[in-house]
Amino acid sequence: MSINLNFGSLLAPPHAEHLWAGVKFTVMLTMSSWLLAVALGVVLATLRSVGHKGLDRVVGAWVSYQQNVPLLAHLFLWYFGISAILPAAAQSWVNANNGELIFASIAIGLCMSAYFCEDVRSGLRSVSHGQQEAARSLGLSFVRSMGYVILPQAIRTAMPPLINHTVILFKNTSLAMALGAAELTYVVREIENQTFRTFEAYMLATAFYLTVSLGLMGLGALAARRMQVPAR
Amino acid sequence: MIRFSKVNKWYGEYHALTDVTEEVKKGEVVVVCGPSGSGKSTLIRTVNRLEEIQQGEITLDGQDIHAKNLDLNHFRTKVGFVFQQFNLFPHMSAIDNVCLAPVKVSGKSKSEAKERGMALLDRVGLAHKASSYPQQLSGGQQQRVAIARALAMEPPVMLFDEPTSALDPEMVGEVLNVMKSLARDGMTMMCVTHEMGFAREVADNVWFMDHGKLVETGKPDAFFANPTSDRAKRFLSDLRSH
Amino acid sequence: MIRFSKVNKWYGEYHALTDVTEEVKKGEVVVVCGPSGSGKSTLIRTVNRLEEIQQGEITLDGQDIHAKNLDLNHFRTKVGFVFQQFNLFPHMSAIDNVCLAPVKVSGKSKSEAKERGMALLDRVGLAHKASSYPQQLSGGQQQRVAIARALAMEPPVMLFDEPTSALDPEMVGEVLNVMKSLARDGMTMMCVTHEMGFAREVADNVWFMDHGKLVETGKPDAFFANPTSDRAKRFLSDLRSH
Amino acid sequence: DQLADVKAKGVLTCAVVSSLEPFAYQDTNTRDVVGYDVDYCKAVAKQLGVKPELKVVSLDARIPELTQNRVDILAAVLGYNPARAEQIAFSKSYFVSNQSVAAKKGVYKQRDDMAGKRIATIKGSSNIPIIQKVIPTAQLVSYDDAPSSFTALVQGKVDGYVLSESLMRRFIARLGDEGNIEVLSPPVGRESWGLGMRKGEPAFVQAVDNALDSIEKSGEAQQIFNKWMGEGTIYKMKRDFKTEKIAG
Amino acid sequence: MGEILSHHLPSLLIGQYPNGPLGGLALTLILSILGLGFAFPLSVALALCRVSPYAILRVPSTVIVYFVRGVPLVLLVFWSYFLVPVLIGQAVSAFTTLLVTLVIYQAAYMSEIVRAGMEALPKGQTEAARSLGLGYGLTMRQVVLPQALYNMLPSLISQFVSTIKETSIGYVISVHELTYSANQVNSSLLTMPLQVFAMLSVIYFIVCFALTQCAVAVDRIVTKRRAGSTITSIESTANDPILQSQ
Ligand SMILES: Nc1ncnc2c1ncn2[C@@H]1O[C@H](COP(=O)(O)OP(=O)(O)OP(=O)(O)O)[C@@H](O)[C@H]1O
Ligand SMILES: Nc1ncnc2c1ncn2[C@@H]1O[C@H](COP(=O)(O)OP(=O)(O)OP(=O)(O)O)[C@@H](O)[C@H]1O
Ligand SMILES: [Mg+2]
Ligand SMILES: [Mg+2]
Repeated sequence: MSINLNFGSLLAPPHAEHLWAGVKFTVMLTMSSWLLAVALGVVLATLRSVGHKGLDRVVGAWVSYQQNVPLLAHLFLWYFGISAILPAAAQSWVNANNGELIFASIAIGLCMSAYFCEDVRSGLRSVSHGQQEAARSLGLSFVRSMGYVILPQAIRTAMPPLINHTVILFKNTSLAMALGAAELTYVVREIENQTFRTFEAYMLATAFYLTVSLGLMGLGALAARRMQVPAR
Repeated sequence: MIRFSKVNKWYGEYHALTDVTEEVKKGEVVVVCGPSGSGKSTLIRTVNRLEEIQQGEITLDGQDIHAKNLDLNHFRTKVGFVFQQFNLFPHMSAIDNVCLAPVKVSGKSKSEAKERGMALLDRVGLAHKASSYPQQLSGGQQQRVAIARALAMEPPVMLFDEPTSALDPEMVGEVLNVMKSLARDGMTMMCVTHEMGFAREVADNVWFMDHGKLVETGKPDAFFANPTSDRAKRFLSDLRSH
Repeated sequence: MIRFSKVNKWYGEYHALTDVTEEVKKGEVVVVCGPSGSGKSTLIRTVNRLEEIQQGEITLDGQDIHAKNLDLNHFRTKVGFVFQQFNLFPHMSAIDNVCLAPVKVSGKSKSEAKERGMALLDRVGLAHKASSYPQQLSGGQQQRVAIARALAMEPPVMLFDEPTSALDPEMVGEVLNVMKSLARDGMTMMCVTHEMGFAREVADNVWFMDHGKLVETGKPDAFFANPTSDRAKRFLSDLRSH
Repeated sequence: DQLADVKAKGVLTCAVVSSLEPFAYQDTNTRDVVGYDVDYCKAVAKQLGVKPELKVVSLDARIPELTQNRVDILAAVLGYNPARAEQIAFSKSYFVSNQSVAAKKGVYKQRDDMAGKRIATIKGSSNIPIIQKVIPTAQLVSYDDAPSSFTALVQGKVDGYVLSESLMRRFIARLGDEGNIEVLSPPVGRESWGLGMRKGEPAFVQAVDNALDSIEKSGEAQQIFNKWMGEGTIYKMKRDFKTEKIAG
Repeated sequence: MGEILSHHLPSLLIGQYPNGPLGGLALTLILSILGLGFAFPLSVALALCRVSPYAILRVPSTVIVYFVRGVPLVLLVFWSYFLVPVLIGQAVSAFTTLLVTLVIYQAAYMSEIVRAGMEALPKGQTEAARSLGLGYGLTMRQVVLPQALYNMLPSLISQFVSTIKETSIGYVISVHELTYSANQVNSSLLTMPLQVFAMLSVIYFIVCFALTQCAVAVDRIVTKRRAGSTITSIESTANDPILQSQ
């Protein structure tokens, strides 16, 4: 089978517009679910570090539920399942306002929040107990020692996994395709179905995902380097 | 100044301190020694309440350290603590380590804290390293910064938990010298250390602990020449044997 | 037996060894000392080529150690190396640690290697711990197993890089005793150590290093009584001062 | 020559799409795949004198499955359109279906009221180009399978859903009254379904066409239709087509 | 809910078997086990290439790992769906396609785990082995790999959980695994998506959670065994976030 590459038709209307719309959707979905995941993740990590046994259990159960079920199942459950038990008014509002984006953001955001929560938590744990003791010995209160001593160090440690999970979140937005969400993978598959230009279509998508993923990894490494404390 | 009365502490089942009763007078330097696991660290950590006690009482200038209603953060500014592992804040430069508490706890102005911090760094011989980060300093230098940091709140009492054990032999001297100068200036100090030379030179009293008990106390000359307890005899001979 | 001629080594820009020229004779015990960072470890690590050199030559029995065509693995069986951090293989029992190289490198039979390994463990006083894993041994015991492991290939030369620095003071003696007995049996040894008692007792020569240079060499008695260089004087007084 | 290969193997591998009652679906009780497409596959295999073998594929993987030699023939709700005809060869029609839009009852009067609305389709289905032509302003939302699309319609996630009328009626019947869904007229298109085969195998296509003719002639075609969509079923449909060459 | 359960549970657990191909949870598990089984040796090889001193091994393996880490699994599935038949000149089933993809995907991620395990070993381990005269290969085989793999056991179990979750992607190419089966059940019920997908989540949860607990237990054992040994530089790894793919 010889491969005759021809990107021309894909990069001209109407496909070009579809691709662009898909890219925009993917970016939007990534950002909305990321914001949800990070915000919730930090809240959950804080709840877990308070040291209340019951609270810790509840958050722990939530985290392990999110982590032990595939994202695709979360997506189906939210889009077809949970949406069905919403009040009728809410349902029609969501349906009228890009429901695919909303439900996909929720499902992805909630699922990834579990990972972000654990990242922040392990960042906190990586700061040696001696740091907390030293800070408290100087008379700093718990809150102050967290703010000035523990968190600044924890974030440095948590940076690489947070970046890594951001990349995974970005890649996982492609699963929203199963909900009819018109993100990039969905669009590429449609175009592929219409034009049968399989290789070209997938190459474009792959290039996009690779560029963004590697870009995020690079930015993350850069940020980690800038945050790094000068060493010998 | 610091008075222990019938202090008992348990870690779960384990009886870590048993009926410790003794006193550190103002301006006195006490060296605490004893075999590993004997409770030395536990004892001095109770003094700034890094460890809670279950029975007995510890007072500092008559104030009950383990009182429920103690303003802990304020109290701790009165006790400087120096750790074996230095525990400098790695994301802050030396001077920032020193200034953190004066600025954030006592509410001093940055410039005032800095001026005083530089004086302290100078005192420990590290004014030229003020803007270095902990990782850029040798162990001995880190420990000296840690001492300056503890001094920044002008505590009347300083506690040292094996301040030289994590150091290369080369660097032990520089840290001990700073401690000696503190002692000479009349600072009240409790030091857990194996450095017997230091104890001989500056300690007013040596406390020997074993199995959570304060087995023997005495002037350094008497203690090193003629320990009364068998356990102390064995301990000293082990230390000397090589 | 080991001859350094004009050895130079750089880490990037940093000149770690400068023109080191000296010799270790057969059966001689050399103690290398000097301040931290002076290049002691670097020097002895070049002898079994854990570090490469950029200039000069090191020979063992006339053989160029840094020759391009050297059979490195075979050569290394002729030099035993003992690390500060012991570096036992934690997933193997003591006897397996000792037998690994004889079986896998020299191709000895398991039973033969084991018999000889037990003899070596016996020599370091640990025959009864043969089937223990490193985690189950104290630091001193681990270091003695490490010595037995290095001896298993029957190397004519042994190198020690601060073998007692990572040990609790109580365990230093047992390791030094093993080293002393090796020295007495005529082993050629290079030891980086701060244990001056050991140096006095068994060293034939002391080498003093500073800033990557071999500053001074001499018989231990002469060196300790009358160091010629200023740097060595200061170093010795630092070591003694506490 | 594929015909010879199939005969030599003694097996005809048919791709079917198993999420579409009554064409091919898994019987809940026996957990066998059964249906109209399945019966056609079996009938053609019998005519060719070989054993039928089913392979369940997804809608948008049908054509690649065929072109990459994973199956011999598609009996997979495959509507004819010119783009597809460039990829693969079609047999004579074995089913002709109206493609219709369904929507919530009482909201829209007729098909063209759907202009500008969100209409569900199935990924890779032949409805997509048709609806794009008939209602160009419609916004299409594609799901992976027919039930997902229908669920989306029932849940109001889309305003309409375009599908073969027979399939649509089945969904509506299954749901009963509570679903509140109706089929809008007129249909958006009428589509002939053929069995799909690889290009460049004229002998094989001819043999399959002959087989379909025999099935038609013997009345077996009518039987199969009645069994799955006739009076006795929830669809109550009449067979208003004959097996014939699909007009390009 | 109870009724759906009793009626459709067999479909979810074993698919059409014995009347048709095996599917459902059984197929999910088979895919995961095979996936991990093939991915494991491949990942060790990749990791060895990644730390190899030879650029000719290091560069391609690094490219593979970064490629896999940068592209969504779905897209990789599509790629192998079309590329594998072209490359081997033979039709392959959707099952094989998915398996191949999972193996590549998991091998890339697991190689990072193995590499992290090797790099976390104190340098002294290699130096000690080399000082004894063990060559590169012997050092890897006798000293580095046994420790790295043992220390990373918890992460490797967690990776198995990831694999199970990743098989759900089979849905998009009609591999009859658990998610696909659930959609089949949903098709035939049509009106109970909440119940069906909740049940799907529960089944995944039970299986994955059990394994996660297993990883935690193994982690505890490993950490305990490691305590006091020379290897203290790595923290508990069962939940090491860098190393997990999903
Ligand atoms: N958090 C804890 N929980 C349980 N037991 C503890 C805890 N901290 C210390 N211990 C135990 O209490 C005893 C005394 O410990 P401590 O650290 O005070 O000894 P030490 O005299 O300082 O010894 P070293 O010279 O090794 O520092 C030891 O047996 C130790 O195992
Ligand atoms: N891998 C390396 N890269 C760069 N510089 C190095 C490296 N290893 C050692 N050095 C530098 O070389 C110098 C000599 O180091 P070396 O470890 O030989 O000193 P040492 O005398 O053994 O000191 P110590 O008593 O602290 O062990 C030091 O300044 C050290 O920072
Ligand atoms: Mg202690
Ligand atoms: Mg050294």
